[in-house]
Amino acid sequence: MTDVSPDSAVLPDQAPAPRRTPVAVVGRDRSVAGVIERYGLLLLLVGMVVFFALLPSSGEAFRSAANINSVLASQAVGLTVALALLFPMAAGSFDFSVGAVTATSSVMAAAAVSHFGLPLFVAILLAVASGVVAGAVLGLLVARYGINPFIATLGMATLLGGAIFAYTNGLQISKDIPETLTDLGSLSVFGIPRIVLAAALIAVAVWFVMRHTPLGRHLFAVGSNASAAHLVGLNVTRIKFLSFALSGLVSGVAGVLLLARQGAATSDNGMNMLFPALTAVFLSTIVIEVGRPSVLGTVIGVLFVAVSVSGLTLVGAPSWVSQVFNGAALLIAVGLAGISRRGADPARL
Amino acid sequence: MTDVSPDSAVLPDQAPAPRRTPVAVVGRDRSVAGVIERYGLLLLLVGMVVFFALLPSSGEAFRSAANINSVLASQAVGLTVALALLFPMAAGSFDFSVGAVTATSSVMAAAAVSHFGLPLFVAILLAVASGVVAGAVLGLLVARYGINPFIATLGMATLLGGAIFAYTNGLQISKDIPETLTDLGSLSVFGIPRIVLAAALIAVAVWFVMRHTPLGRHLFAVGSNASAAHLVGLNVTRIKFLSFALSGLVSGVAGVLLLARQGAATSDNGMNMLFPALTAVFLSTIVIEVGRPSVLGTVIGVLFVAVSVSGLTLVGAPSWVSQVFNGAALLIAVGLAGISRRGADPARL
Amino acid sequence: ACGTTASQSGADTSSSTSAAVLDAATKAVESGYAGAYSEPPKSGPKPATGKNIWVITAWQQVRALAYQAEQLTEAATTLGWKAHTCDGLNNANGGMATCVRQATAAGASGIVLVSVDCAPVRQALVEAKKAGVKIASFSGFDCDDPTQDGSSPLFDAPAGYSADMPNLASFYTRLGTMRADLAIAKTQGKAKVLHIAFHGIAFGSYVAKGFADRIAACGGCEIVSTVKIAPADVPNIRQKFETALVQVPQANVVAVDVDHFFVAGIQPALVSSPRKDLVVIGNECQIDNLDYIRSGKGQQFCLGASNAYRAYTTVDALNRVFNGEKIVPGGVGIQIVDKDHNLPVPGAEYVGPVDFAGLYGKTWNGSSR
Amino acid sequence: MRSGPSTTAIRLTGINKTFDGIPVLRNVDCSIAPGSVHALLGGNGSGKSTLLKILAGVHPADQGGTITIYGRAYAAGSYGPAIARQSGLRFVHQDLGLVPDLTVSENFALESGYPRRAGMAISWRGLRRSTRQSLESAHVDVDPQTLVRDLRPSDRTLVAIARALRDSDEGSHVTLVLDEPTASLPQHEAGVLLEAIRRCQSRGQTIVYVSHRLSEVLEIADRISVLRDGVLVAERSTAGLDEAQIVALMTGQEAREPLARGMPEADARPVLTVSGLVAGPLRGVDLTVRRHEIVGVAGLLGSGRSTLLRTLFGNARMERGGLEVDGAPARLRSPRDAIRRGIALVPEDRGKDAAFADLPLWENVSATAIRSYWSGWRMARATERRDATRLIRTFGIRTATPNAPFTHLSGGNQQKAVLARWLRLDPRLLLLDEPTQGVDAMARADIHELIREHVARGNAALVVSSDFEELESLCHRVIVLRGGSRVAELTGPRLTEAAIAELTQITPKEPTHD
Ligand SMILES: Nc1ncnc2c1ncn2[C@@H]1O[C@H](COP(=O)(O)OP(=O)(O)OP(=O)(O)O)[C@@H](O)[C@H]1O
Ligand SMILES: Nc1ncnc2c1ncn2[C@@H]1O[C@H](COP(=O)(O)OP(=O)(O)OP(=O)(O)O)[C@@H](O)[C@H]1O
Ligand SMILES: [Mg+2]
Ligand SMILES: [Mg+2]
Repeated sequence: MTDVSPDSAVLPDQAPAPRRTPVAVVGRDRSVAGVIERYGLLLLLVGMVVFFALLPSSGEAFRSAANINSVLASQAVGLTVALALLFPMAAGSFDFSVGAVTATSSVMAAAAVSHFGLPLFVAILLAVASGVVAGAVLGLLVARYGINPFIATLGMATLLGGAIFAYTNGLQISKDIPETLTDLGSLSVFGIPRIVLAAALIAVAVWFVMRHTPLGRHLFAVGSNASAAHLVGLNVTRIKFLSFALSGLVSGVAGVLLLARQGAATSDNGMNMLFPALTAVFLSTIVIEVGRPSVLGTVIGVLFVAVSVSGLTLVGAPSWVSQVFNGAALLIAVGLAGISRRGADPARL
Repeated sequence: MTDVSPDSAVLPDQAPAPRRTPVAVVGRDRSVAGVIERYGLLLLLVGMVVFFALLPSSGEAFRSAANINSVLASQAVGLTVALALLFPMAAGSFDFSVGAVTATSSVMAAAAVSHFGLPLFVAILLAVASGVVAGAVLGLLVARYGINPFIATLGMATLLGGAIFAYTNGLQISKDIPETLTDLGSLSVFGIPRIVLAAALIAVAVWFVMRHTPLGRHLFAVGSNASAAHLVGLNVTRIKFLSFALSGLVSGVAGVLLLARQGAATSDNGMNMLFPALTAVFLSTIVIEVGRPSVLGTVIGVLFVAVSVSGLTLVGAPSWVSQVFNGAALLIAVGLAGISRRGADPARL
Repeated sequence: ACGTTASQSGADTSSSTSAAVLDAATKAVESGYAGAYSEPPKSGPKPATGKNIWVITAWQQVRALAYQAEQLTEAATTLGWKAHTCDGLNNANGGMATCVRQATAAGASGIVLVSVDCAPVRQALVEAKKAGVKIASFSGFDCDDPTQDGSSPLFDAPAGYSADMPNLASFYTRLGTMRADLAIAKTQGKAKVLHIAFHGIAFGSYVAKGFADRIAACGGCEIVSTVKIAPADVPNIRQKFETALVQVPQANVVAVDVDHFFVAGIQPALVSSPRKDLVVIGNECQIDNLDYIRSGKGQQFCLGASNAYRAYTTVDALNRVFNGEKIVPGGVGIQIVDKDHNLPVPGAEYVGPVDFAGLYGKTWNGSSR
Repeated sequence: MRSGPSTTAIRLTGINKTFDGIPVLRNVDCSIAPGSVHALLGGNGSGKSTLLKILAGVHPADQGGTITIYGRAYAAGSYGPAIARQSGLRFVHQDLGLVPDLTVSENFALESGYPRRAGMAISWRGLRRSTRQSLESAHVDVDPQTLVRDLRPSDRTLVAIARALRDSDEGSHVTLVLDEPTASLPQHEAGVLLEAIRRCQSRGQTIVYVSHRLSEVLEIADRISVLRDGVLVAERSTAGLDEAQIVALMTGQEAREPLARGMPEADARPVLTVSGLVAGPLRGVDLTVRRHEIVGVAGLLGSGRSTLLRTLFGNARMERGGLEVDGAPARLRSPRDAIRRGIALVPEDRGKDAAFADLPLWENVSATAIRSYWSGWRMARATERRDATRLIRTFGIRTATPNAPFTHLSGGNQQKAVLARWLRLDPRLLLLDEPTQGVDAMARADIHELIREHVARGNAALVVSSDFEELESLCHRVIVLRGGSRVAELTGPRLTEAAIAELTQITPKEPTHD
């Protein structure tokens, strides 16, 4: 018996939870509930922006171009990491290594220029290549050997974290990082931070691949039913492999952006980039094209969290408030979607 | 009247009905590859134990009863948290809140005795109840309102982390923790740490529920195919709800154990308990009952990581070595399972 | 308990700083540049023999902690002891308590806690004490500290670095006070401070208190905004800092209570910020931060309190405990480091002006003779 | 409460159901006499399965309806699976309701409850024993310890049926509700099932039965109810009815005459030549399929028919044998290779091998042609959607919108979508495994017509069907597999349903009891 999905069995490891049950008509439901479900998060985001922009204690600073730019720029790397997650998620696997790959790529680039004196573009190529290699190894393990993606990617993340630490000895690499690169992290064009433009460019590219190329469609087909995808002639192994390789590629680019933004590579293992990225991608599944991860949704998800951090800092809320707020906001955002969906169809499970 | 064409050599009524062989039965594959797949992690664990026990630089200390007890006892809380994860995982949902719920329960118990002077058993009841409440709320959100469990549980974890911080103001609660409780964390019976016995008891209870009660089987049914479970009349909403409530219950108990073990409640949000627990549960899916999470597998998964940490510490390896080792061990463990599976069935992709 | 608070102290009625305050601050800074160190004790018991100690750090991933563990190991080795380092793994799965218990199980004679406070490992310490393990602290607060909820103390050798900083609380408070003096002196008593505090960590509360109290005493100064960073906020630190900086254009001082915050995002934020006129004061002179100061961008000051010296003092205290003697403070001071003062050579850690290794060696060898 | 004979076993009054605002059932009133075999008929998507799911308590009906079972009335809101079970209702749903990752015996227990030891632990031994008994008495040769996901689709159906027929808690108030149980069952097994139904009836049990095999319905049903677009349009006795009349009731139009099958050109070139094929249970099969030809494959359950098709599609390993496609030797290592050579496969297990359940219908229809919409720099999405919409119309797929997720379609409409996906490729060789399972009689005729047209353009088709009537009416030639090899070939006038049945059947071990 040829079975494409090895032992997907009971665990949610193969298919991320949101895509198991189709929640609603993709992209076309025009009922009130449907609109709330599809645009709820966007409305909350807009509401939050308006609130902080009008609130006397935060308004002025919040509205300032400097703050807007800071909010956007601070999310550029995070968004890119989240975009890297989209490929494996679409193809039905978790990838817990994106943060670690990003960190590795940034160390790679910094070491190449700083320790080995390589020209910047070579360093960038090496860094991106390191991401691709990490992704390809994972792709091989998951796609070819059918290894549980959770363990494989977590193992890879742990390994890379250890390798970074072994190499940097816990120190950061900040010497001789070329200004050409750090300018990308600091300067603006037409008043927009360059790094925001870079992230936007990547987002558009990912959006294009996911939505307007056969590969993108193949990813979703594999994510939906690998066995059926195999039987319509798709090379499931190759597509899963590519999903990880592409994830590695984008993570590698994210690493270069991270270096540009920080001006130094730290010995951080990148795991703290994982949860925000996962959150954004999962939030994206309740926006616009309900039930599948999307680029636009991810952007909204990333901004949603960023705006709340900025606004609450300005209001001067203590740290726990922003945590409680974020937790509650997540629950409310998805809760709204859930309840409006239920309202539409009480029969649904 | 029925014309049989010349190539019918066999008479219709003589052909034996083909005997159908089941392709794979959980827990029944006795081929070499099957054994490697099912026991690979256990073998690796045993190999590691033997290695550290024989290595001159760690052997003596590693073999000592005190060290064995310390390794076991150190994993008691972690195991309980992992066990809490099993219920939602079996029912097909992630639960990223177990660590936070455990931390909350421990703060609750400590505050109850220390700040409110309540008797210990009341404090324990309150702590466990707080876990059940958190689990029930999540159950309601996920099961009834169909909210993505990833976001719901992450939101809950963030919220609880904020709440803990708000209550403790970042400080610890260590006064007046009764000795009856801390003895549970420190003392031994018949040379076995009490807390290990407590965790073992919980493990047996969870194992019993998962394996020998209808509820446990229903969890797997829902996790395997919720719509089929719905069709046979299972109350999927109720079962999913219970999976989270039970998870909250066990997390609540884990919180009490944590307090007993630490002798104080910290303001930690518990997120650092999440990944070890997730790893153990995922590792459990490649052991014994391949493809589904199991209690025994979780125990093996927890020990696998604990032994490597203890052994490497005794050897005096730097921190990054143990990370690289852990990452590599994870990949090897699952890789072995994956490759042996492939070997067993060349037809598989 | 608000993160951003305008100063409400009694001093804000007078809008200028009194000459006395400014003078005191300037003096403090001068002595800070010189380094307020004294010397190690001249006499002590001979090294206890056959001891093996476990150094337990909160997280070896943090370079400073790994360095402190190395220094402790070196000091212990000087005494002829065996030293073993255990990584608390940021307390993942109770890793810190696991270390304490593993040390007890391995028959350690003593343990040294590095950035491990008492409360999270309290029960493990109780067990260790029962087993006769001596407990020393390099930078962990004992259980009787209010931040640990003020239960009974458990340490045999709590950290005490000098006569005027007899315990950790006073040490960290002093770091805050010095930072405030620096801010006052560098702005001629007109400091408008953006204060980045570490919230929810024991030492952070002392550093912040020392700083805020001193600024409050300076009439012409003001903390215009305090950003309290809790551990969970560290990943967002850059954004929080940038947002706060936008909000307080009048600020002329940035005071950061933990050097790691620079690495975590404040340094690149400062480097790319148009605000080049800020006085930027960090804390404990970690090696990456020395590079920042050297580069002339972003962070300009840090406050060195020789880690290596502290390590020797800690080990000396442990030796005295092993010998049943009273602990004697070590003479560690705090020194201001900037681009032109006290900066070690690139790649080297800050070790301070005192030859503590030689002096302690004499003390230990002298008594053994 | 169960005293006094009721004149109706089940009565549904005023049942309405809407999904996402679209009405699916409209004011359905229906009553079923105790001890009768009652067939529920209707075209694909007319609401049959939905009605049965309401009866099972799986879907709640809209407010206002009433369900009365042996005299006890329940308002639609208060009815649920537990009540259905207590009332003696047992179901075989269209998608069976088997949980793939549990064993057969556990799937039994999910419905009948787990036997307990001392009121606590599950008695696994007891469960295995009772399951084995149920399986044996239903003549199902399956190990209770097997995971359901490892069973072939037909065995799964048999297991689901055996579960419903289990003879624990026997009694006359038991009602069996079967939704297209025979859709993918070979004649013999279908016969065994019909036999079992009669036995149940003779015990006084009531049977509600959905099928698109009208001959079968006429054979066993006492009464029929016909749904059309969610409205109950007829309820009457089967006495004096014939198939054409039923079709007329279902469609509201006169039934069309079935088309006569055309004969292939005598000298047609072979599209597919197989010699000595060894794979899985197949032990050396020779087979030639020529242009313009529709070849049927008949055999028993497990005779290897699906394995044959899957091997020819590159989806099962060919251990030995030669394969020529269009006269040239071919090595098919994957479905991709096969598709490149112009081969298409409609698999028998729709849920596992064909459905992209959560993706919209139009993407499901496009799944085989995604690459062809690559316009050099982007996907021609508008064209793609237009084409998909056209196919949805051509194949008469009933759906509210092409964006509806695949799972929301009725079973028959899903099958049509899968057919559409493959026929659009205009394949040289169509491999069809149970192509019209669950498809209503009218649509089946249309699909047959499409296949004939397709073949008439110079292509070929190889059809596996357990419905021998379908083989007879559709195929030019039928080969019979048994014991891993080809044992017979039927052509021309010898190709009749009865002949196929006779050739495939092995010593039909008649049920001995009763
Ligand atoms: N969960 C659902 N959500 C939305 N629409 C649904 C859902 N289930 C069924 N439908 C719609 O309800 C209608 C009736 O479906 P049903 O399955 O009852 O048909 P059926 O008569 O059983 O057809 P078939 O003979 O093909 O099995 C169809 O149009 C289908 O698309
Ligand atoms: N590689 C293999 N080796 C041995 N047995 C196999 C192999 N592949 C399939 N089988 C078995 O051969 C039998 C025939 O399977 P197949 O699905 O081809 O039969 P079928 O005639 O289509 O039956 P059905 O009526 O269920 O559709 C099954 O019992 C299957 O488990
Ligand atoms: Mg149906
Ligand atoms: Mg078949």
